[in-house]
Amino acid sequence: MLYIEAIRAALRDALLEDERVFLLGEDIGHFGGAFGVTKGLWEEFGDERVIDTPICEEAFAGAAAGAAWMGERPVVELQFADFISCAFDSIVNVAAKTHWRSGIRLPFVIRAPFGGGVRGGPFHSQCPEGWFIGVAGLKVVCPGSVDDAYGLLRAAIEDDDPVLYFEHKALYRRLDGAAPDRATRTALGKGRIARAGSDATVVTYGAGVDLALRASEGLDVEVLDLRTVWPLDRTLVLESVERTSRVLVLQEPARSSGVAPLVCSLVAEEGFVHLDAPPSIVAPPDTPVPFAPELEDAYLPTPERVRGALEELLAY
Amino acid sequence: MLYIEAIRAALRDALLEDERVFLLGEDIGHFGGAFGVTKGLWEEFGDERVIDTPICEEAFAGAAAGAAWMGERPVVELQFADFISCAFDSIVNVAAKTHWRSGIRLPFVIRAPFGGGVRGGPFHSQCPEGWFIGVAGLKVVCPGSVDDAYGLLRAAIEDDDPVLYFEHKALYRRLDGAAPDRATRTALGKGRIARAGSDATVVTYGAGVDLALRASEGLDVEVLDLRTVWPLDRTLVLESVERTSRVLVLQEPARSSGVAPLVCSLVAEEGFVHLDAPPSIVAPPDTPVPFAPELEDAYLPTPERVRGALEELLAY
Amino acid sequence: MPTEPCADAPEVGRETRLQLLRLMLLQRYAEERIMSLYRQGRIVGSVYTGYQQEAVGAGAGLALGPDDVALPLNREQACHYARGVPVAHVLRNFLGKATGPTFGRDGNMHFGVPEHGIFPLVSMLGDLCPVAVGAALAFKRRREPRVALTFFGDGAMSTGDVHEAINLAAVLQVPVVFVVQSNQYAYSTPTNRQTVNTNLAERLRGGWSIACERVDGTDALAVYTAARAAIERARAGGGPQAIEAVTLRGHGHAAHDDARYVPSELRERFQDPIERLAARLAADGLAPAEIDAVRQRAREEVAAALDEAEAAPAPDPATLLHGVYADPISS
Amino acid sequence: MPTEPCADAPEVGRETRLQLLRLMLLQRYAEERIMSLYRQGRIVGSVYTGYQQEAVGAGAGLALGPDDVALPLNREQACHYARGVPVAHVLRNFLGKATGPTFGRDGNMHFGVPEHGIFPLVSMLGDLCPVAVGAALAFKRRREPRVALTFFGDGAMSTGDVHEAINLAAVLQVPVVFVVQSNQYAYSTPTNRQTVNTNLAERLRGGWSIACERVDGTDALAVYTAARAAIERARAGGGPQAIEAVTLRGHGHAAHDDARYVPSELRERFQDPIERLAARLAADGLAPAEIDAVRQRAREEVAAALDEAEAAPAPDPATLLHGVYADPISS
Ligand SMILES: Cc1ncc(C[n+]2csc(CCOP(=O)(O)OP(=O)(O)O)c2C)c(N)n1
Ligand SMILES: Cc1ncc(C[n+]2csc(CCOP(=O)(O)OP(=O)(O)O)c2C)c(N)n1
Ligand SMILES: [Mg+2]
Ligand SMILES: [Mg+2]
Repeated sequence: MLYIEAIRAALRDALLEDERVFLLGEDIGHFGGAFGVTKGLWEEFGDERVIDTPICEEAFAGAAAGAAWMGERPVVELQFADFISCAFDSIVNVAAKTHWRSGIRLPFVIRAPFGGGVRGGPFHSQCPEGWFIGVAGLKVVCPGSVDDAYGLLRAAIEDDDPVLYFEHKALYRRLDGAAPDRATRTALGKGRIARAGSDATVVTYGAGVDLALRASEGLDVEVLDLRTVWPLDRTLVLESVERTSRVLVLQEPARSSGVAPLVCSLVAEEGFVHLDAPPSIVAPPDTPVPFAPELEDAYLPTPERVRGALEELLAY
Repeated sequence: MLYIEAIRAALRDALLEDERVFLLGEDIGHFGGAFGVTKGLWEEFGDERVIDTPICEEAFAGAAAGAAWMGERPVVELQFADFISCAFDSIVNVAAKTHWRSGIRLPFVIRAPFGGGVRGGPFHSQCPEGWFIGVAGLKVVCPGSVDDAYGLLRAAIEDDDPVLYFEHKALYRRLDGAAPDRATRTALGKGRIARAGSDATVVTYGAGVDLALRASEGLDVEVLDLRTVWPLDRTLVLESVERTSRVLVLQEPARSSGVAPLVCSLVAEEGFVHLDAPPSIVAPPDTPVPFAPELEDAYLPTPERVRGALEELLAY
Repeated sequence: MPTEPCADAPEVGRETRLQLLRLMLLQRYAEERIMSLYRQGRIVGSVYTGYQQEAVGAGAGLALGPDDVALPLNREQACHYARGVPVAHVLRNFLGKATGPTFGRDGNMHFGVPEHGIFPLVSMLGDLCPVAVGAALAFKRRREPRVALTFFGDGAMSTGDVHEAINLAAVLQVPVVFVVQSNQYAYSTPTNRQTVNTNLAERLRGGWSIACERVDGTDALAVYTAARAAIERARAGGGPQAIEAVTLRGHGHAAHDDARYVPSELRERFQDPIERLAARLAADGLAPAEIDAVRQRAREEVAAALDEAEAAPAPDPATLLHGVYADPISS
Repeated sequence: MPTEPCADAPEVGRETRLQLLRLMLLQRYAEERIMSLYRQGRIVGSVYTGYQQEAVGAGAGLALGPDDVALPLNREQACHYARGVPVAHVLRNFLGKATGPTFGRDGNMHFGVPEHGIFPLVSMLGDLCPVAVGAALAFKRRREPRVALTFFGDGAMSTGDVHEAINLAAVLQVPVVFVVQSNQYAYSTPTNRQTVNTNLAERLRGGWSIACERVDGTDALAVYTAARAAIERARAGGGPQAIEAVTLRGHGHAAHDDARYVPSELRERFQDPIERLAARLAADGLAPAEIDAVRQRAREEVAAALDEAEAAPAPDPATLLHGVYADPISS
């Protein structure tokens, strides 16, 4: 099953199993969504479970919160994660803060197709997860495998907090795997060891997982898939670094944004005594995402770049 | 001259010296702004230099970009920095990316009164600067002194890039000093050594500067005032840490947001060999800003907390 | 000018009239106490009142059914009372108490009361409108005969959120009611600097194709009647509805604002909603003593509530991290 | 149904008519080449066309004066040509060339041409409207007789940005013109699922109090005439103006979308703007050969431009960090 199919399966199973689940977004009904993620669901579940909206990200994110307040479990689709900037206010002020200041639960999910490598240019390639790192009250997940595409989405829908679910566009049809079982749930807040190793730790998520595994082939390097990038699975990271004494953070957001600064600062603050080398970061330079293949290929992390940085780290 | 008066003086001098400068915002005209920053300017400069707007942060931020495109140098006031979430999309997508993708300069400034300690609660106390750290194309400044309140604002207005100017509400009437000279400019991108010292480096900005100076009295500790929090003055930080071998980052945004993660990651990555102790962070816990004095006082950094962390760091 | 009684509204019974009077009085008296506590420094931060706009929150709030939900703002304290929120609970929030609706985490009217179907005010103007639409969408999907009602000001109408929310509601035809607090000002900005056509009901009909009645917001009976009609139209499947309640903000924007910019001619055009309803009740034949008794009981209710609220415990800083998440992640 | 010529517009001279034809043809032929390059994989990412909407960008663009500014979107390639942008420059952007308007950093019509007074498209729908208002504010402040013109779609009208921008423009009375591309769809969503009243001109007048003429967007002369009138009203101090140009999006939303959801009855209601103007010119007495010559020259212009664009250098990755800031900070 493809990554994109696992997302669709998770939506379908959630719709089947829980009346409170419904989908909200632009062109997700008869059209099946810009990337076809919701294909067939409108036909199967009808107008009241798969709801096309006007173009108003802020309003439908807020409406999802309102429906969640009333006990529903809406799942919003953004056409591209880039447009999360349009719903930013509602996410950080309504979704994030409501439980803390009222005890009202807002169980809803925003699905956002993110990431580059699809020649989308600066407005259709962004990795906006960094904006939400540190926003108390939100949970932010980024599946990096077919299993997690399913398991994280099911868990996010069942979770009682608002969850941002960033699905990587370039993985939709690149990752293939066994169809996840209907009972598969990936616990929020828990990363996993994608491959055990002892000489260094690569902390990554999303498209970085596959990339890190490929780039570190033949090395005795541990690859951590964070799965939930906020709140961080601190224990997983710190325990691994304690064992390996070397850490590399690999991310697709530009160097000074995203998840790497927080992970690095955590390791530096709390894992300092274990470190035998400075933490290393592989990430694009601090620019928007460029369009032309020559530029985007230079911008994005590649297996070679990750390998190079790893070898340097191991040689330190 | 008070910090708030220095801001007003900078606006006034810029209005006097440069026809292209005008102010845009809610209630900034006859009313003089929610905090009185623009008091008297409408009377002096009239309707076309001090323009009251409807309540539409996204639109007037975008309009400032449009006027800047046409060669003007608008200065926008947000009533509270918290409402920057409403203009987020225009800031990160229009203001930040336009020069890189077109060569068009957008010289405008957004002034945003930020910070806590005024019993404003979760929606009138936030420090949103962290959301813009790493956003290529933006510059983000936070004056921590009367001189910089003036000098950074003048420099921001004269700069050819969009600049977010976060002015701390709690400093408006707390900081007092000599009236800055009309020629005062604080270079963007350059921090300063607020007090030289050799045993440790405190990296901070905004309200943290005064706090750090007070908290470290009697210690031989260097206090850096970043002034511009993005892009970071890497050289200043790294050179200081090289000398002191110990670093503490003090910020008002919650621990996992703001500027501290980036500063820490920079020091860890590039200053690792110089460090004799793990970098330390003093910042509020990861929650929204609480209202009740009992809670806000527990939330915000205090001289005692900074002192305690510094002593621990020095004793490491 | 002598007080003009509320226009008669024969379908509104005496019980309801008295109830409206009581709700407005609770807001009035509670706000009086709040202002004086603020001046004494016993309430910190800032304070917003709904002085002379009490009829709007009271009328709209009372028109709701028990299973309906409300998303009121700062000016509509009486809406909370209409929903059954105890005065002490409101005051505990102003006082930042641990047992208040935000546990001391937020102040003012910035709170929700889940058990009374009230969502917490979010300061960013406009943000509640989409939430109301979403609640109404839930009702529609589940075929529940319930309505969500929210408020926004003449100023907030300029925000993108209000536009997006109303349009979304209109397209989805959900049972939501928007009550526009058309109180002549947004902070210091008069409505004619906020929008070209200050008749907001006309704008709502023409721009968003939703029904919108324009009512005298100082007339509690008129507000109640219009709100009730709008709510019942929404409940009956008529889709989103609006009411523009025309008032004047009686105080400044917040406690620090003396509202010098409000011309006295304008002030003269608006009467006090409480006195207007009292006058109506008097014209109805209610004895002055009975009206005084209502006032007295409200005053006592507020006084007792204040005692209760002040006695409540302050929040414990150790609890700061509690409830950031409903499902906390252990790590 | 035979092609119905554009309605006659006696005030539009032959030169202008021919120019409109040329502009539409440049867009049509350039987009044909773009689509085929895309299918061959020589243009990457995705591709949006303005097929059968060419009259709107051409008419509005040509109605602008040389010092006016424009903020066009994807469907208005002809607006760029009206402003004098060379076809090769447009194609260099689609091809991601170093010497294109975004230096290879963005694709499609997502570019500005500062020297022609064109601001770069920002994908977030609605984002350009406030920018246009701000440019117009600059003109008003400086008392320059200039106008800013931008476009938005029936879909984008649901966004908060469009609402906020138009209201701001109306309050400030700045010389901005909004051209609504009312092309029946936003991606797969028909206008009646976007808004209750699909007559957007009515909405704009009723909701935002701005003048808005509704014109046949397949009639280049009608668009040109209406745009010109709106622009001159704005220039003369009449404040913001709008035009709703009614068309049908001729292709799918983007190259990957076959637009199967567009019913054929709807397709039949819209004619090709180029053929309509050609028919008008024929009815005016222009010889078929002369019209063919215009077509031929446009085809050649596009072909030559494509050769030129393809020969342009690819961007050098070493330049990626250049120009992030206009005033870079050295550190
Ligand atoms: C998005 C946003 N911008 C600015 C503010 C600051 N602010 C708070 S209330 C207010 C005026 C609101 O006016 P209106 O909507 O008419 O309500 P009223 O205060 O008159 O009841 C302003 C500008 C805010 N809360 N949110
Ligand atoms: C804020 C935002 N949301 C979603 C999108 C994705 N998107 C791009 S074009 C489009 C449809 C736009 O419809 P309309 O405004 O009618 O313009 P048209 O494509 O018909 O010319 C959508 C949904 C976007 N670009 N921006
Ligand atoms: Mg108002
Ligand atoms: Mg359209």
